[in-house]
Amino acid sequence: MTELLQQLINGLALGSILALIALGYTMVYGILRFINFAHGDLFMLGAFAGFYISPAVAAVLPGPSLGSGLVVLGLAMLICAVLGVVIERVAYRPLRRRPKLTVLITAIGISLFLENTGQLVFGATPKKFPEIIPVYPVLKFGGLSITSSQLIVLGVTLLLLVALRHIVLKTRMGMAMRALAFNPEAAALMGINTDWIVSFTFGLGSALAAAAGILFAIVYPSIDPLMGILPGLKAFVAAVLGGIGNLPGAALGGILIGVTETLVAGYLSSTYRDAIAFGILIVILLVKPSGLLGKKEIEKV
Amino acid sequence: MNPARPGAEKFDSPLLQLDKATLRFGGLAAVSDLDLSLGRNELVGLIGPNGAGKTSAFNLITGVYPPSGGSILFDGRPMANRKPHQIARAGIARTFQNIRLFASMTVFDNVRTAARLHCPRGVRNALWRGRSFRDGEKEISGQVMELLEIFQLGKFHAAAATSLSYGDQRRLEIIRALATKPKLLLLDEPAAGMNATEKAELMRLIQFIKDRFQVSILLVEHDMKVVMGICERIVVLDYGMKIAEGTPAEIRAHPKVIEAYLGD
Amino acid sequence: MNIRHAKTFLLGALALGFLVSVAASHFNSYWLFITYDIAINVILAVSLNLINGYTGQFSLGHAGFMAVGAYTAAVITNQFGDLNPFAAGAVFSGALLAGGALAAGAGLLVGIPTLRLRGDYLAIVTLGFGEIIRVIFQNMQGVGGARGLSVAHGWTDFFWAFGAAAAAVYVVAALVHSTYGRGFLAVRDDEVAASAMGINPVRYKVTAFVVGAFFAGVAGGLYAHSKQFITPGGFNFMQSVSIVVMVILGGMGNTVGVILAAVLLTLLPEFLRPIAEYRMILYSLLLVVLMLARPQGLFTFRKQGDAK
Amino acid sequence: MQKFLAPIQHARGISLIAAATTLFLTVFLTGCDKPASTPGAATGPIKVGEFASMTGSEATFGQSSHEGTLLAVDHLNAAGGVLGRKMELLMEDDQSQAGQPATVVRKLIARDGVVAVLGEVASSRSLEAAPICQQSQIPMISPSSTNPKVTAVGDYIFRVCFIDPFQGTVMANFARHTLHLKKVAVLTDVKSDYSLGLAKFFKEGFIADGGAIVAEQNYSSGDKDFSAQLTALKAVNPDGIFVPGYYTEVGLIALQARQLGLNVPLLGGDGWESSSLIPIGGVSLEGSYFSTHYSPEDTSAAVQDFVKAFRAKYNETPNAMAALGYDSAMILADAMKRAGTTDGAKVRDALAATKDFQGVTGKITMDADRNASKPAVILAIRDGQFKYVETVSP
Repeated sequence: MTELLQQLINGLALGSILALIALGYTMVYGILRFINFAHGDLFMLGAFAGFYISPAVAAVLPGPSLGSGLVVLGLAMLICAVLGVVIERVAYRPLRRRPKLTVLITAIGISLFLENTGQLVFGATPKKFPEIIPVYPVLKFGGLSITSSQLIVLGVTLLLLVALRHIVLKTRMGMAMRALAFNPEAAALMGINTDWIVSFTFGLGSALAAAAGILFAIVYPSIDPLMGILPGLKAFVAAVLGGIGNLPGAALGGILIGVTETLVAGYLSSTYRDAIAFGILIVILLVKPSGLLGKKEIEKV
Repeated sequence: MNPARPGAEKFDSPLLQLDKATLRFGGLAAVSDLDLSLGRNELVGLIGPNGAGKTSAFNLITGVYPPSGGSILFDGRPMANRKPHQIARAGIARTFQNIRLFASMTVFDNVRTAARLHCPRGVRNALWRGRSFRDGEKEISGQVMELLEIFQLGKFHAAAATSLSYGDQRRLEIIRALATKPKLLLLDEPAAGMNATEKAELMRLIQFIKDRFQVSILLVEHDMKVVMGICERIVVLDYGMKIAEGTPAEIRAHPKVIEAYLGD
Repeated sequence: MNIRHAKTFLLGALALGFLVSVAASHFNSYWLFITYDIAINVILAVSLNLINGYTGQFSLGHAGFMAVGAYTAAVITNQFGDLNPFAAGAVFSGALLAGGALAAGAGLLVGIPTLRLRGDYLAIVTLGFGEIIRVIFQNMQGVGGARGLSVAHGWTDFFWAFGAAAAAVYVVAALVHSTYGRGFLAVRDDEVAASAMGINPVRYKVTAFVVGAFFAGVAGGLYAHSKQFITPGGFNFMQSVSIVVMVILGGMGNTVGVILAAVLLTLLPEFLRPIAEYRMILYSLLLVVLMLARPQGLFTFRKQGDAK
Repeated sequence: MQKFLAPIQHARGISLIAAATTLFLTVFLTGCDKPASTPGAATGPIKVGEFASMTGSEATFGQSSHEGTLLAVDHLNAAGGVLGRKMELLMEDDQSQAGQPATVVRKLIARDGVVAVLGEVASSRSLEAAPICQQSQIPMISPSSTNPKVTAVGDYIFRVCFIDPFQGTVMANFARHTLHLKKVAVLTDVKSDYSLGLAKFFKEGFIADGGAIVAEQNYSSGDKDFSAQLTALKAVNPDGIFVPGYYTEVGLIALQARQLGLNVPLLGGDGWESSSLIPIGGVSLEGSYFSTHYSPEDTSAAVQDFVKAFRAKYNETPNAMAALGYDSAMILADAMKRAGTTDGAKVRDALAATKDFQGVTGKITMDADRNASKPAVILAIRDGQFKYVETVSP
C-alpha cells in the first residue's frame, strides 16, 4: 500500500511536468493548428537559461530560497518567450498560408538546429543544475517520501494552469486568441491583429516551456542539450490525448501519462515504459478520436 | 420506356422512397420523419427556407450521415446504413452546394476518376499494364472525352479543374456526377452564384440532362424561378419536416409555404 | 515516359544495376556504398509518398515498417551459411519479399484502425505504432533485444539496391498513373466527394498503407544486409522524420521530386563531412532555408493544388 | 489519348534521374579504392581513422574518447612520430546513429586510405564497423566496446577495455566477499548493450558466490525519472543496488534513491567514471563503489603524466572513456613500431602479440580472443571524491 501510494506520488510529480510542457504545445496548436516541433527544445533552453543566470541571481539574492528560485524561473521564461517569438517570426510566419506540413519541416529544422547548436555551445556532457530552491523531504513517514521540489512542481503547474485559463477566458487578448483559433479569416476581418496574437501565443507557449524546463531541472538536476526530446514527445502525446487545443485536456493528459507510466514501470515492466504512453493514446483515440476533452469537429458537407 | 435498363421490371415501384427518414445531431433533428418518393425519369424540386434540412436530406440519401431512423429504398433496395461509395455504386450521384472538385487534378482526371465506377480494375491491372489495361484506359478516356464534348468542356480537358470559371466548375461537377452513370442525380443548389442568363442556360441544361441520360433528378435550389420553371413536382421542407408537396402551381398557392417563406 | 515504355524502364534499370554490380570492384567502395544508402532512401521516400503525398494521409511511423522488414529478412538469411551466388540471390530475394510482406501486414494492422483519424491525430498514432514496434524489438531477446542483431551476409549490392528502388518507383508511378490510381488523389483532395463518386476511401487508404509498408520493409531488408548490424534504436522516430522530410522537401505527391530529394538529402551530409561538428547545424539551417525558399517542394515546378 | 494516361512531366523527370544517375556513376564511383598501405611509399603521415559519436545522444562519450585519442596522437608526434613518420588522425562523426558507422568507416578506408581504425565507445556501432575492417584487412581497435561479440567478428578486431564477463565478475566478488552483501538488486539500462552485458555477468557471479538477486528493474539511457523503479526496489529491501549504467544517469539515480529513503550502497562499472558524476549525484553517491580501468589518483608516472597533460589541454579531468581512447592509439603505435611497417596484416600480428604494454589503463596483454587482459581497479566515493580501494588482476 505504501509502495502504491509512493508510486502515485511519483507519477503525479512526473505528470505535472509533462502537463506543463503539454500546455504550451496545446496552446500553440489551438491557435495555429500546427505541431511546434521545437517546443521540447525551448524546454531545454529554458533549463539552460536557468543554469546560466542562476549564479548571477545568487549573487544578488543569496542562497537557495523560494524567492530566488522564482526570480530565475521568471527570467528564464522571459528569455524563452523572446526566443519563441523570434523563431515564429523567422521560421514559421513566412509559411503561415502554406500547408501545415511545410511548417512542420521548418519546425524540425529549428529543433535540430537548437539541439546541435546546444551540443556545440553548452557541451554534450550533462551539467549539474544548481539548487535554486531548497530541496528537502517535506514528508517522511512509513516509508513514504515527498520532497519540496515535487510539491513546488505541482503548485507551479496548478498556478500556471489557472493563470493561463484566466488569460484565455477573461482577457481581451485571450478573447482575440480564441477568435483566431475559431476562425482566422473572420478574426482578421474583425480588426484583430493576427500577427500580434500569434506572436503573443508563441511567447506565452515558449515561456511555459521554459517554466517546465526549470521545474524539470529542479527535480532532475542533470541537464543536457538533448533533454527536451523525450519529454517533448511525451508531452505532445499528452496534449493529443487530452484533446489538442484544450487546456484542461493537456493537463489531464500529462497527469494521466505520468501516472500510468510510473505504475507500469513500477509494477509491470519498465522496458515497455516508452511504449505505454503511445499504447494509451492509441486506445483512447480509437474510442474517442478527438481526445479525452476535445470537441468533435463535424465536417460540413 | 427503356426496357434495356436494369430494374425496369420494377417499373411500377418508385426509384427512390424515403419512409419516415430522420437525421438527428444530438438532440437536434435536421430531418424528421421525411416521406419522399421519386419516380423514374422524374424531376423533383426540394425547397425550403435556409436551414430547412434540404442539404441534410441529400446527405441522408447519399449516406454521408447514417439515418437516425426510418428507411430509404432505392431501386427497391434498402440504402440506410450503407457507405456513401456503396450508394454511389447503386446509382445515386450528386453535386455539392459548395463546389467540391478534386483540386489537384485536371478537368479530364476529375471526370475519369468518377468514370472508373463502371470499369472496376484494380491494383494488379494497373501494375501489369497489359493489353486489357490499355484497352480499358482507352475506353474510359473515350467516354470521358465524349462527356466533356457534350457539355462543351472538351477543349479544357487538360486544364486544372480549379482554373475553370465558376459556371464551368459547376458544370464540371455535374459531368463528374454523370460519369458514374447514375439513375438518380442529386443537384445541390446548382444555380447558386449565377446571373440570370446563366440560370436560364442551367435550366436548359438540366432539362437536357434528364432527357439525354434518362435520369431522375432531385434538385435543391433557392431560386424559385429555376425550381418552378423546370420541376414537375416540388417538395417543401421547413425545420426538417415536409410541409407541402405538389405541382409548382399548387406550391405557389400553399398557405404553409407562404407562411414559411414569409416568416423566414 | 509513354505507358508502353514503363516496363522497358524497369528492365533497363535492372540491367544497369546488374552491370554496375558486376563492375563493382572498379568503383570506389565508399561511393558505391553511398549509392546503396541513396537507393534505400529512395525506396523509403517514394513509398511514404504514396501514403503521405498521393493519398494525403500523414504517417510518421515509416521507420517501424522498415524495422519489421529489416529484422525479418535478417533472421531469415542468418539461417544460411555461405552460399553460391545463385542460391544467395534466391535466399536474399525471398528474405526481402518476406520482410516486405510482414511489413505490409504491419501496415494493414496500422492502417485499419487509423482510418478514423485525420491529420495530426493520425500522425501521432502512426508515430506511436512506430515506437511500439521499436520497443517490441527492443524486448525480443531472440533477435538480440536492445543489443542488436548481427547480419551474417552483406548481400546488398548495387543490383539489389538499385533494382528494388526501380521497382518501388515503377509500382508507385504505375499505380498512381492509372484511372484506378486517380482514386488516391481523389481521396486526398476531397474524401467526401470521392466517396460520392463511388470511390471507397477506406480501401484506397489501406492499399496505400500496405503498399507503402511493403516497400519500407524491403528497404529495411536492404538496409540490414548493407550495414550488417541492426539495432532497434536505428529505427527510431527521427528516422521516420527524416523520411517525411524527404517527401515534403521533394514535393508531396511528386515522385520525381521526392526521388531527387532523397538523393540530395543522402548526399548532402556526406559532402558536409569536412566541417565535422558544424555539419548538423548547417544541415538543419539548410532545411529551414530550403523550406522557406521553396515551400511547395524543391522540385515542384508546375502549380499543383496544395496538398492538405 | 495517350497523353492523358502518362503526364509528360513524368517522362522528363525520369530522364532527368537517369541522367543524374549516369553522371553520378561516372564522376564519383570511378576510381578504385585508395590502397591502404603502399609499402614502397613510406613517406608522408601515417593515416589512422577514428569514428566516434561526436554529436547526437551519446556525444558526451564519443567526445571524451576522441579527446583521449587526439592527445595520444599529439604525444606520439611530439616524440618524433611513429616509424619516423607523423601520425595523422582522421576523425569521422557517426552522430550516435545506427547506420552511420558502416558508411564512415568505408569512407575512411576506401576514400582516405587509412591503415588502421579506432573506435567506438558503443558496441552496437563497433559491430557495424567491424565486418568492414575485417573484410578490408584493416586492424580496428575499439577503445571501450565491452560486448564480447565485437572482437569475435574477426582476427583484425581488437579492444583495449575489459569485457563484460571480467568486470561483472569482479564487482560480484567485491560485493559478496568484501562488502558482505547478501541481497542485491540490479537496475539495468536496457538501451545499452554494455549495461545489459555487465548486469548479466554480475548476476551470474553474485549467485555463484552464494548471494541472491532480489529484484531487477530497467531503465533506458536518456531517462531522467527513475522513481518508479527505485520505489519498486525499495519494497524488497536490498542490501545494495548494482547499477551498471553510464554516469549520465547514475547521478540522478543516486539522488532519487536517497530522496525515496533508499540508503544502501550503489555499485557500478567503468561507465560511472567521469568528472561530471559527483557534481550531479553529490552526497547521494557517498558510500558507493565502482570498478574501472584506472584511478586518476594513481601515483604511477604513466597515469599522472596523462592526467596532467589532459588537464593542460582540455582543462578537465580525464574519464575512463578518454583514458581508453588514449590507450587505443598508443597500443596501435606500439604495434606499428614493433611490426616496423603499417601493413595491415603485419600490424595485426604485432597487435595480437602485445604483452604487458604499460598503458594508462593498466598493463595490457592481448589474449587469444584479441581482448585486453588487464587488472581492474575498484574505487569508492567518499567525501565527494573517488578513492582507490583495491586492484583485481584477471
